[in-house]
Amino acid sequence: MSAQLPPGLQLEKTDERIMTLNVGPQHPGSGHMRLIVQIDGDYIVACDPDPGYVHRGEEKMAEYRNYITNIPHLERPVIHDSCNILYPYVLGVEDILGIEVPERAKYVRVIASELNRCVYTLYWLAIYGIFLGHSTMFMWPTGDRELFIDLLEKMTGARVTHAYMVPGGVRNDLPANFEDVCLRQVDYFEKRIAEYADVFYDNPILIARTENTGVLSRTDAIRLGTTGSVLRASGVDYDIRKREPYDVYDSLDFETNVLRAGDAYARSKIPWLDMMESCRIIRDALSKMPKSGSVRVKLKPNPKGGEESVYRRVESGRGALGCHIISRKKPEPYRVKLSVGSFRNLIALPYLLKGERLGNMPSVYWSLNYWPVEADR
Amino acid sequence: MLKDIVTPHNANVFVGKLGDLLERAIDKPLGYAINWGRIWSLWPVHIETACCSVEFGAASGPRYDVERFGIIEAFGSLRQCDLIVVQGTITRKMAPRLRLVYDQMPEPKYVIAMGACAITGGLYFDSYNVLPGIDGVLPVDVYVPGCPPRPETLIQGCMLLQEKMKRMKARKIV
Amino acid sequence: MEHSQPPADSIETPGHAALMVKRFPDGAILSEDTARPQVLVPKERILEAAAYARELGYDHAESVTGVDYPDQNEIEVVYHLGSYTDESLNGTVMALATRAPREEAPKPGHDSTRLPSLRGTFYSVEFHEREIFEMLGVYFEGHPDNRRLLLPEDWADLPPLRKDFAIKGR
Amino acid sequence: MSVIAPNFRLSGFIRSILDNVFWIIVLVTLAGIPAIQIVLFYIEMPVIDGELLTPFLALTWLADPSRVLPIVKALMATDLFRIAVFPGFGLAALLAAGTIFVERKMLAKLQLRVGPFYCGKFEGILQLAGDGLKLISKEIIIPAKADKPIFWLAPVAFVGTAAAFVSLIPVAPGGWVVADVELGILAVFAVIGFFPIITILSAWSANSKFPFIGGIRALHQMISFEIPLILSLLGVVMLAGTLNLTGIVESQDSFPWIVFLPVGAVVFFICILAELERIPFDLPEAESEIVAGWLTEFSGMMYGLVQLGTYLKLYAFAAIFTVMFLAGWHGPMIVPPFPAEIITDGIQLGPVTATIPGLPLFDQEMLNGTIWFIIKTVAVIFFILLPRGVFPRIRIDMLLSLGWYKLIGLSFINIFIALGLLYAGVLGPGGMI
Repeated sequence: MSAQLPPGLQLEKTDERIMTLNVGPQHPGSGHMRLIVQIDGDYIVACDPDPGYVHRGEEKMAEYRNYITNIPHLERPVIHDSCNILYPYVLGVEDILGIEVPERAKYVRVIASELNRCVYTLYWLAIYGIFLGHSTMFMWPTGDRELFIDLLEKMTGARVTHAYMVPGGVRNDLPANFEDVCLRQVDYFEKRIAEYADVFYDNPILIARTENTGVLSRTDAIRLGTTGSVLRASGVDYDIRKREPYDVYDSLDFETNVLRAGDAYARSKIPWLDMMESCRIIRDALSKMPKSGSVRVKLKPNPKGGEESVYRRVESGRGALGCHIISRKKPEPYRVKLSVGSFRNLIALPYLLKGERLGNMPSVYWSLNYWPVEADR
Repeated sequence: MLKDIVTPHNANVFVGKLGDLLERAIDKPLGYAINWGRIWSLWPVHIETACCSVEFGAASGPRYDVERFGIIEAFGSLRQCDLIVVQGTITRKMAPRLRLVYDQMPEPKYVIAMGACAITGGLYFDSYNVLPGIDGVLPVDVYVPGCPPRPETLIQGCMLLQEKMKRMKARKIV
Repeated sequence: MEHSQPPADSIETPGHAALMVKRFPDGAILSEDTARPQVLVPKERILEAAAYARELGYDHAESVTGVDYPDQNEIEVVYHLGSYTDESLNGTVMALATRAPREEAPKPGHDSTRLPSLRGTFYSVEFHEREIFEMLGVYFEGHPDNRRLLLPEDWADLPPLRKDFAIKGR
Repeated sequence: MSVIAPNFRLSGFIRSILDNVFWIIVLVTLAGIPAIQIVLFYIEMPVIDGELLTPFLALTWLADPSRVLPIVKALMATDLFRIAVFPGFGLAALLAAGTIFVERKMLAKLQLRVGPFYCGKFEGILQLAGDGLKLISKEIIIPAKADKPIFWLAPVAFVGTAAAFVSLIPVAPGGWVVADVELGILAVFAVIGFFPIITILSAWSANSKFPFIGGIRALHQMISFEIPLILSLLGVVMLAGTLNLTGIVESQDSFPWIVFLPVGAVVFFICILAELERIPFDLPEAESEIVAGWLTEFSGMMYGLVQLGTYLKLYAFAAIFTVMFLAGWHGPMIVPPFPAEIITDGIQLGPVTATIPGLPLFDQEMLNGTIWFIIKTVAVIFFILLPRGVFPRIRIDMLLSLGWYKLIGLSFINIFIALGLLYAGVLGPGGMI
């Protein structure tokens, strides 16, 4: 019977050695979720994640709105990665409506999504720093993040909630002399990102603290179906931008980063390396982009789809982001399901934390590249 | 005759009058000083409720830096905090926890509702799991609109709260 | 459908949807697209189908979608299976669907809306199936903890993703 | 800033102060003057310059400020002044307050921020006063089922112990120390030994999980780091040949011990960081793991007291480092000797004569020694603050292995160095230098 009870109402075990800690939802090391952690001394014997504090019913509400008005809604789970979370939805809707996107729009989309990936990753890195007690590493990425936010604000007009991707292209064209400003910012940022290594990634205490903690082996990473940086830190070279290139990623020049260690340090390093690749992609896309042309196909008002089921996926800041859209000849989708990287990586958390020290809990938890709002939807 | 005057009730009245006298003498300058201290030392609770926490994080970053106003980011325990910034949507699961956090904070405490979701429910006005605003849960001092509000807006909200605190009576000393 | 084409060598692979249906004749092909094969299998044979998909090279479940069809009085659960290890399945995601009977007055966990759990075959469906249990009321037999995941502890309404659960003002 | 509240004026503030002055005058006439008469009647007054201190004498201060000097000098010789003001609590609290401000500003500059800015007109200089005033007026919450007396006592005992620690430190030559204990170093160790007990008492009495874990961590950390802390000072004690802190400072008149015992100094510095729970050793207060550790349940001024105690402790440890390794108050003369005519006649610039009333209170050595001591201590405090911006937090197993394996070994090496120097006859009592 006790297995049927919700997590908050279960009776505590009477074993006196085991202490149950509620980490969250008000806890400096939890974010918008709760971890029910049982510790024996300094070791974690069991961990039960309890997400859902930001469950807002996006999927249900998407069934009541048409394909276009869903756009501002579906970006809300990850407002600081809004271009990437809209990307699979927009691709899927284009499949349903049968739209061909102009060439320039594809490049603009790629640039926006890579800029947004940097914005997301820098925020993630900032929180990772504060979780390890490194306040400088909170401030530096938060400050550098404003560079990319400025660029995106120029492009889209909004600071974080861009709603830039629309079926048929992007909402508006790039502003004048965007290329110069963007290149300048990217150049500056590449200089700056090297300094992160000095203060953070090469820091002996950080390395000693996160190496060999929360090790996820290659087989387990595959078995648990993890994705994104968690998967690539465990030695699986799987990046959807390479494996199933969408839009113009197959014509761009970039590498995927793979590390074999599978520990918290490798998991924290992959997004950092990815940011450098993002800079490369942005520069390459800016040079290959057609200098003029349309960026948006005009749609009928209130478009209707056929009777089909589409599953499209992209590589977001947190890994694969799949969108399953079922249409039933109506202006509203019959069902929209977002299969998000955070939710998929969450399954690894109880598995990784078992047997770890309590001090490793924040670093292992946040190294999973988990954004609670997205996982709850 | 004297017995009639010196009664416990009269003694109480006398002590009360003395207290009033002292309060009148001390309350104003001391109240000024204490209000001034409270204004410049707003320590927010570390509770995130939804996506506005991103902009709250940005507000304590180098560009906006709310520590200029004495607001420390990421403060540890809620027992030492004065300000609760409700950063966005309150779901039905979070609402009891939010009230619990508020109840555990020491007086005096202030509430800023940040973002459209915390004010009215915002985009999620028709969602099955979202409260239409936090007025039913917490007494809100300042509403900061936006979805999400820019950090400047949040800072302006904090300044409005400071203005409000200046006019508050500081006597609620526990 | 305008899918980007997978690499050339994987096109030679006979459609996985066809292979599936050949093995399970009571199943139905929903789509024969090479990148996105879609198969519907009855719930009695879903475990075998999952094991067969595993033989075909699919090693993890990316997504599990529950869809309510009140007009057909059924609830569909779609497993999107992908592969990390098999290079030839790079851009392929197979949708393996199955259907459970639907009840008008659901009592999640205590009615006939039940399906066998695929957690034994694909470990990664654990949290997805918990989510479907609370969102649609499908009880997964063999799942170690069919508990609530996202909804509040005191949720006593219909499972919210069912079509007869109406949101405010709609 | 004041846009919305126009009735909020400085004039109102001044009026309320005048209000208070009025009430004070009333109270003084009614209660103060009888009290003074009682004092004059029954209590023996001090004799200053052969004169009995009478109200008449006291009133002559108003006419001639220089007459006040002997009284102030007499006051400065008392124990009360030493405990409350100069080498004791006042100086330490002043330095601690400066430390908090500098820490926040420095950290902000390191992180490309501004830090406290608007509180106080200049660079947020009054930020600490604001925090303190707020903490004083805040509600104090005692958790249900807490052990109330111990829970109340812990912050007070913490500050008391830190103040006791401060009282052992010699600041300037000429006996400027509150308690000149013969076995000064042993007294320091005894006082340090109280901190883990207070920590675990407060953590246990709060009856809460996170403080409990924090308290246990603090206990582990402090006990495992006290051993290298004590051992690393043994070398200095051996070479100085005394346990008295003043004696140790005086033994360094030609060179500081850090020249010969750098290993001991490094070990001692790391142990200071751990004892003070500074980043990277702030495990007992690790925010992201255990909320605020053993401080979790403290609210209002209890938290303020603990913070005050922490920064007093910081000053005391930095001062001990200065005393043991950096030669305390020794340094080149930077204060010029006071000419007699300045003291007697004042400075004469044309028609204007300016007297400096403070000068006769101090002698030159004491002023010079104090300045050098404070400069060195502030430098050490700066190095204690610096790791906060650079390092992440360490883990408990790494911390314990660092304390038990590496630092104890290093401090034994330090002892061997000291012994070698001693037996070779280079240093120490009766040595060459």
